[in-house]
Amino acid sequence: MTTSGFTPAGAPDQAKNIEVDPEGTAKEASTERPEAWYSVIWSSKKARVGVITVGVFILIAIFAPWIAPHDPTDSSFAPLMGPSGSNWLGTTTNGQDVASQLVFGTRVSLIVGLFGGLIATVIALVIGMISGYAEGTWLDDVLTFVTNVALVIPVLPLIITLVAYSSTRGVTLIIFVIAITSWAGAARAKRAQIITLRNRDFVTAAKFSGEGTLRIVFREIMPNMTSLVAASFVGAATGAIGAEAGLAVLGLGDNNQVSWGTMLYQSNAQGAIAQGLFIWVFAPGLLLAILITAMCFVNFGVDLLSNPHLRED
Amino acid sequence: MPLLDMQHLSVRYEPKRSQALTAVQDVTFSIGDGEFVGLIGESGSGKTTLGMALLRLLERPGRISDGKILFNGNDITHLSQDELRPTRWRDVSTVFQSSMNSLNPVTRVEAQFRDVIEYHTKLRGEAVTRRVRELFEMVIIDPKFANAYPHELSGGMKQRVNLAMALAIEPRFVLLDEPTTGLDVVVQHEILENVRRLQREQGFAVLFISHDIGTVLNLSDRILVMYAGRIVEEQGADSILRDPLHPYSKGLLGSYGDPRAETVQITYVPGRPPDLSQRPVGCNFAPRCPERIERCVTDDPPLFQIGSARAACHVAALQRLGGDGAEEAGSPIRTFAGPKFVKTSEESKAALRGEVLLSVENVSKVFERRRGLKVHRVQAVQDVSFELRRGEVAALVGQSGSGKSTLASMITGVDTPTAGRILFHGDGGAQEVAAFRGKNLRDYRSHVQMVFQDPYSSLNPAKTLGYTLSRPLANYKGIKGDAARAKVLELLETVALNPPERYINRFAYELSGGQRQRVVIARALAVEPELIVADEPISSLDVSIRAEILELLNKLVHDSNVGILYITHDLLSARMLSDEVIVLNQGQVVESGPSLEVIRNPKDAYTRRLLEAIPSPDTRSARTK
Amino acid sequence: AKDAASGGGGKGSGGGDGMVPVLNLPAEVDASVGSLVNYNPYSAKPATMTWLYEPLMMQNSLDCKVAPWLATAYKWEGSDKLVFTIRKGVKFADGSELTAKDVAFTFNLTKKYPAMDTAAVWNDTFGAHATSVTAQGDSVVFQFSGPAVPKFQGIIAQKIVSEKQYGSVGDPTKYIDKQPNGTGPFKVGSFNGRRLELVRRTDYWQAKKIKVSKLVLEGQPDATQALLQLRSGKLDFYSGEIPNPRKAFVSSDPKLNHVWYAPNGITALAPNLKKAPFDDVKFREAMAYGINKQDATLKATYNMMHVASQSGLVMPLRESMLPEPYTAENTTLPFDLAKAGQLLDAAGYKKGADGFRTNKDGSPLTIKFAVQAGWIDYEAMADSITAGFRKLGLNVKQVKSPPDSVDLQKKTGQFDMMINFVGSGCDYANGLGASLETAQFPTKSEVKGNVERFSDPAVDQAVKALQGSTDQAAVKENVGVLAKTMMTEYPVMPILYAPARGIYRTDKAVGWPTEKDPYANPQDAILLIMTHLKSAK
Amino acid sequence: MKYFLRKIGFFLLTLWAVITLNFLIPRLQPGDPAELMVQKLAGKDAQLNLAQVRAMRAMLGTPHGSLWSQYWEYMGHLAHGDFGLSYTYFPYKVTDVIGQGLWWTLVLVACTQILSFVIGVMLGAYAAWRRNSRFDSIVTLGSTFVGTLQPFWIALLLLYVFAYSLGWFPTSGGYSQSTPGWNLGFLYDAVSHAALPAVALMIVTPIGWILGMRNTMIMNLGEDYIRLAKAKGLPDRTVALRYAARNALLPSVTGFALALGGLLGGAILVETAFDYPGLGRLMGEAVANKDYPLLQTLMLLTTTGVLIANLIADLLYGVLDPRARRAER
Ligand SMILES: Nc1ncnc2c1ncn2[C@@H]1O[C@H](COP(=O)(O)OP(=O)(O)OP(=O)(O)O)[C@@H](O)[C@H]1O
Ligand SMILES: Nc1ncnc2c1ncn2[C@@H]1O[C@H](COP(=O)(O)OP(=O)(O)OP(=O)(O)O)[C@@H](O)[C@H]1O
Ligand SMILES: [Mg+2]
Ligand SMILES: [Mg+2]
Ligand code: NI
Repeated sequence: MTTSGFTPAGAPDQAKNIEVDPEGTAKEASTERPEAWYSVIWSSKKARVGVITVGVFILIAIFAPWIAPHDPTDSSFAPLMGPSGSNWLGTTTNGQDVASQLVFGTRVSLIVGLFGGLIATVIALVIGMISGYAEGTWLDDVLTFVTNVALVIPVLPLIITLVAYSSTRGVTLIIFVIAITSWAGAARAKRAQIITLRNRDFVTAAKFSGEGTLRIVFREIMPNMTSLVAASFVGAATGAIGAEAGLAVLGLGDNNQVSWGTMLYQSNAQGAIAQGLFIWVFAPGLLLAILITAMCFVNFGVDLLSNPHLRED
Repeated sequence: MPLLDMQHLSVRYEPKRSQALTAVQDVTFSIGDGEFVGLIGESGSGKTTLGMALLRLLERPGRISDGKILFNGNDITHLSQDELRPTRWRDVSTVFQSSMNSLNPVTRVEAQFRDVIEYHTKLRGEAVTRRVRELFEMVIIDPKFANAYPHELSGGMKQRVNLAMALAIEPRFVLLDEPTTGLDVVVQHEILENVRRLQREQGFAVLFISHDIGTVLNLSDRILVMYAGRIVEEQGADSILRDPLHPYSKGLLGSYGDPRAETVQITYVPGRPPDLSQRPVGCNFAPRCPERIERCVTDDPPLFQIGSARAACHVAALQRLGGDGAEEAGSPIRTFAGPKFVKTSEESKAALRGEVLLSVENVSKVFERRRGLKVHRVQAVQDVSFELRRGEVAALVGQSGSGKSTLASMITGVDTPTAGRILFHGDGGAQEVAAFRGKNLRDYRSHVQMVFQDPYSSLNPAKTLGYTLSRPLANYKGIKGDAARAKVLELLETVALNPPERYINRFAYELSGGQRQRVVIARALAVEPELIVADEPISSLDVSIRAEILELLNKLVHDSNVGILYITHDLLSARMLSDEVIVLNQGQVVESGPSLEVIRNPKDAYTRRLLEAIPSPDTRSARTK
Repeated sequence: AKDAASGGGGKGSGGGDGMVPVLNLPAEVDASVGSLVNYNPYSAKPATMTWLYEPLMMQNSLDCKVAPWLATAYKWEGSDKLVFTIRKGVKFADGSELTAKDVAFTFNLTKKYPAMDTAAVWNDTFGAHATSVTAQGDSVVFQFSGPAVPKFQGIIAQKIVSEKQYGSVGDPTKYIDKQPNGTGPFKVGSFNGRRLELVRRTDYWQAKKIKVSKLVLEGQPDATQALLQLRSGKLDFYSGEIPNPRKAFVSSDPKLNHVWYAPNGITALAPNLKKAPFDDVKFREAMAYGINKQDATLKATYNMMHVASQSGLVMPLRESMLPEPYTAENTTLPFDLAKAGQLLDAAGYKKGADGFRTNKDGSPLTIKFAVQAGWIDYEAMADSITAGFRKLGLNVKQVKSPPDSVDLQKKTGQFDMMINFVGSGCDYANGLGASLETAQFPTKSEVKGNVERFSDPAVDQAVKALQGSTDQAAVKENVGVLAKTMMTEYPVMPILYAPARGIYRTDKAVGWPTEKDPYANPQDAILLIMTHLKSAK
Repeated sequence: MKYFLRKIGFFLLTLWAVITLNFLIPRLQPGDPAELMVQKLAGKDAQLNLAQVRAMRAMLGTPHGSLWSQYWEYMGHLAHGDFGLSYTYFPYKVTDVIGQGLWWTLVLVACTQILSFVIGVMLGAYAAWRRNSRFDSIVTLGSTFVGTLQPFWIALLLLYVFAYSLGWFPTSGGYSQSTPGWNLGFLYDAVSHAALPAVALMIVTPIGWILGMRNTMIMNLGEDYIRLAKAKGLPDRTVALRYAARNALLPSVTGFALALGGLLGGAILVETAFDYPGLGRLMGEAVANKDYPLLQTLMLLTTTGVLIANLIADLLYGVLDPRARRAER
């Protein structure tokens, strides 16, 4: 056992001194570092298209007053006009500018999507997480029971009741109603997810570190669910946008605001098809589909985070 | 003409979004009919990739970038899948690395035999059933399990079924990719015996992949050593044991010692393998090599033919073949000149005189499992008693399912015994662990900590090391802010993660397995516990890192006078670390006593079985002598 | 109503003696599923209410003429006794003859089963309850416990059933009538769960007047569907709402496609008089001038209707009822923002710094405008009114909620203002009167007419008198009181006349009512119309 | 045994909660069914006839007593299987009314659901197998876009194009000329009426199955047993169907059981748009008419449908997936 032959220039002659070079480790380790979430999402062509499309809609929503040629509720134009220089897409039966309505409609859809998705996700998160973490206890039983009930209750009559009860029917109400009627499915998914995470050693380890239950749930486990949470947010937002339109189509929307849903509703109620105002009827539905599709595309990207199998290569 | 001839094969992974890497580079070797060849190398060295290339099952982003594969003289490198299909399984069959999952979970086992047999042979109907029974008997499984679903089989049985499947249509060549990884030592041993026996009987050729040189040496005629995508040494099994050429092979060989020896020592290869996406200058292994000479840093060594062997090492070549600078290389050494871990029998004697820290008294645990309407009772632990002293390491040894983890969770207060009691002798006198609730339990855990088996899952992937380590400090000691940071740095230093500032903000995925396990240990140390329960802390690590961790634990016992309960199914590591061994079989203690004594003179048959199961190069030398 | 259809009745020359083989009408009820059919006119939703069972008489709500039907004449003897003469020779579908006894039986049945007493004969809803209904020879005599003139409309509309059929069925409202035995012009040909085919009865008592051999009632199309079906001739008549019918329907084939929207009542803006500032008549007067009725009419009805007179009576139909010095002309208030502004200034509602007017005491003044969401014409009116009021400096905010919720607000009185319907039938006590009478404040459980909660003893007096008087002069005098109140107190502000819609084709049948020949209200007198239809060929 | 009792106990508890909510929700809505019914008959531009309202109220017998006593009465009736009389179809029993609509919905919705499930699963599986191919992108992109269209909007479009403009299909109803029965004429009639609503339902539903199947299948394709199957030299068909698709199908099948339970609720808008005489339209009608007994019973039907489907999905999973030792929970 000799180390005599081992004398490279400047190298210490003690074998034990061959230590891991920390710099080196950091460098090589960086190759196994998970990709940043944004680059994962961006890597998907679909997600890219989705992000850009949604971005465009967001810009339109923000700059609606500058983009739209007119006030969407201004009914001073001649009704039933075809497309013209001043009314790019014609006017409604009430003499409102269709193009401006479409532009401003973006706002409602996006706001509903953002907040409806957010609230539903938060509810789902809290209930799903707590119930999943407490799996097998009475708390889980209670929360699962509530979730199950919420899952089977027919949404439409419930929404009608809720909406009918409030004297004001602003976007806030719509968001609220959508949120509280749509969290249950996501809560279930989160419960299932947390049950698998809960049995990971790092959770037990956190207990040994003296962490309390809530801290374990929200500080230890939740950060590991970001992709699921993100996916369920995008999903919930998508659902909320659709639901707003659906509500509006039933005549339960916020009629003080122009949204694509209320446009659909108004145009149908005013017999737009029969009067040949096709743009008025079909454009909002098409825009809705485009926006929701774009968001689904974003979700394709988000899916890649939690499910690397799906990554394109 | 060799059965398999691989010429200059290179495989590249070219993922769209990360750097391309060459996982297998310029690999040339051949295997003759009926030959048993072992392929070893540490994790990530490209063994599986090579196997997949050979099977032509590489999937995107992997592809064969160079070289060719000749099977029976036919070039199969670029055949299409359709052209390959008829010869698959007939020529080359396989058992996968993770073959726990390689059975279709939703169909019965027999059907999975049937489809391959019917596709490739003329057997039909009853004949197939008969053949399946025959195969089951061959691998020593009750043929009635042919009707079972995969999940109804134990891990060892699944693996044997896979083996049977691989042999179903009598292939000429079988690729075995770590067929026993993750299995219990005893089961592992049985399966490998099986493989060897069948190979002898049926004469098929085998390429056996493993990262465990012990098992490979045990079985193979010839060994291929792979490092960072290349073959670095090829030699007959007996000769490599006697005279390993490449320092890396020496390092792998050094990870075994004889547990019966008065003084055991094992070596380990420090550092991490290179980044495969970078083209290295000089020898790939040079940064980790204790024998390296100047030339290694500048020249990439080719695979030198040294006698009947081949090795990619300047030093070895110079030593054996002479040439310029031969004197710089010095004379050949058999062992790895790197860091080593030594255990003498002296140390243990002192440890066994410490004061009692934990006493386990007649503890039993029964689990009740509902399955449909029936309740199954599982006696996981039965009437177990032992004591653990300060400054002592007690090893709890037993095969899978013997109740080790159950005992650990009762000791740490996660579970409560159904009978008997566990007493902790802390500041407050002897206290019963099962009685701890809420705050008391938390308090107890500031004295008792746990090190988990899998360092990958016991660190939160979303948190930095600094956060992970500061939490117990904040919770138990109320240390926060700068003080906590200082303490965390100190802890990192204790577990030799130097310099600690570099590590404090890292995430677990930025560390190697060994480094991770150090962090896990550091976390356990944060609260300055009196007792550490380490549940198989090294079994998921590469052999070369194991010694590192053992050494760290050993240092701990000596420096901080803690008691460690070391749980393992591997008697060698028990011998390396522990002062006392408690052998557990089916929940019962079958034997216990000072480590060396138990290992030298095992009284119980079960202990002897465990001993036999230790895969070690030395058992081969014993056999071949 | 400016659109006097060129076709219709005027096209008499085209009408021959030929029969119309079939006419397609929409189903009368929205409920139809499978074989669940019920022809019982007293069920909640009978398959048809018009063609099988008939009423005693029919009153044209436009000119208030009463057409004799199963009864040939009626007579008030005082205000508490009503006598009908029942027509002879009327046969039920089963061939048996209608008698005064059947009529008395029908009404006495409603006594036993209040659930079918839709005319309120036996309770005090519109005037005093009856004490008896008896058949005396050809006559049926209603004896009331007090003045009951407003019950007349309900009584003549009650569908008459035969004692033979309904005498033995127990509670008639729970009786499923699958073999209708009425006196009507049609009998059931077939019903397949959706499509009801009615065939002409040759033994109908005025069979000569019925020129349609078959009626097909199928589906309840929405506006778009109805329009497309009308255009393609799959539907011959429709009285539902179709936006912009002149452009959407008539213009596609002006020869055959026609509309006539008759004034059916008044759509008015109703402020809550229990709340400031609406309790101030000056403020209300200003509101009346601040409504751009012309614009509202355009947006809400595409100018199908006329702007309404402030008098609360439909002009010019009821001009004769106006007291001196009012005329149809001068009761229709112009849209005059300047005047409205002056009125508000004078009354002390000054503009504040933000451009909005304040209360008299300077506190901010905001008005919540409750709007029935989904009633698109109401929404359009509300938009127009809101725009006008905001120009006046009134801070109006719309709160749109489902009609049910608005009804709830009517009951609770928790609203600032809303759009409401004011009746203007031939029964003034029940129409305009109900909107102004103190007794007609909505209650917690019932929506009644006086939504704005106007109260004036003089008006109550006049309404009471109207309930008790059958004498035209007395009626005119009392209606005058109501009209005058409307003109001076502005309890509600009429916007436009609500439409009774008639949208029809003249390719198969002609003879529909038009503005020139308003012999029937197109919305609820289709049975009467049927007797006027002739083949177009 | 305890386990089953527990499970059934939970089922019953949920059922009770749902029944109670079903009772409460409609009643919490403002508005009086009698007023509404009379108003509807007269149209909105007419004065509410008080006499008729009062008669109607007497007829429907609503509402009497406190909510609490109504609730007990309702529960009592339910216990006897008495669901009451529909307001809209008074005096027909709610059960009669539902019995009439049930078949239409079952046939229309169940057929389209099953069809779209089958199509969706097949397309999804094939797209996953031919991952990243043209076919894959067309199917995923196309179905995503189509699936996001509002059913109502699709209904409008279909009606306009195929019913009004081209006149190929009738605009509304479940049948028209013929009388229901087993004869060719009626079948033709019914099918031509069902075509457009079926398409409207079909267009949006497969997307969930396509994407779900595709994702699980892709995930499964990475599993070792698939690789082993390939190594075994089995034909692609066998690998794709017996190994990959068979495994990937499991979550979809249980999902499908759930979807079937919820199918009654799903068709309201489409059935209403086409005036199709199924339960969806009945539900819409019941909502619009505040037909509490009918609404309650329909909601009860849908919710118990979903609940039972849940239960079945649970059991089914155990049957289909040998691994699922469901009983252990
Ligand atoms: N699909 C892939 N894409 C990119 N890189 C890959 C892929 N599969 C493997 N690699 C890389 O190729 C190298 C060799 O991997 P391989 O699985 O062949 O190693 P191994 O020797 O079998 O290791 P182990 O003992 O852990 O099974 C590793 O660096 C790994 O990270
Ligand atoms: N929570 C549990 N419920 C039911 N049975 C259990 C439970 N935990 C363990 N067992 C059973 O108890 C026995 C002992 O298990 P234990 O995990 O203690 O074994 P082990 O020695 O740690 O095995 P390994 O080496 O595989 O980790 C096994 O048969 C196991 O199936
Ligand atoms: Mg491998
Ligand atoms: Mg264990
Ligand atoms: Ni061995």
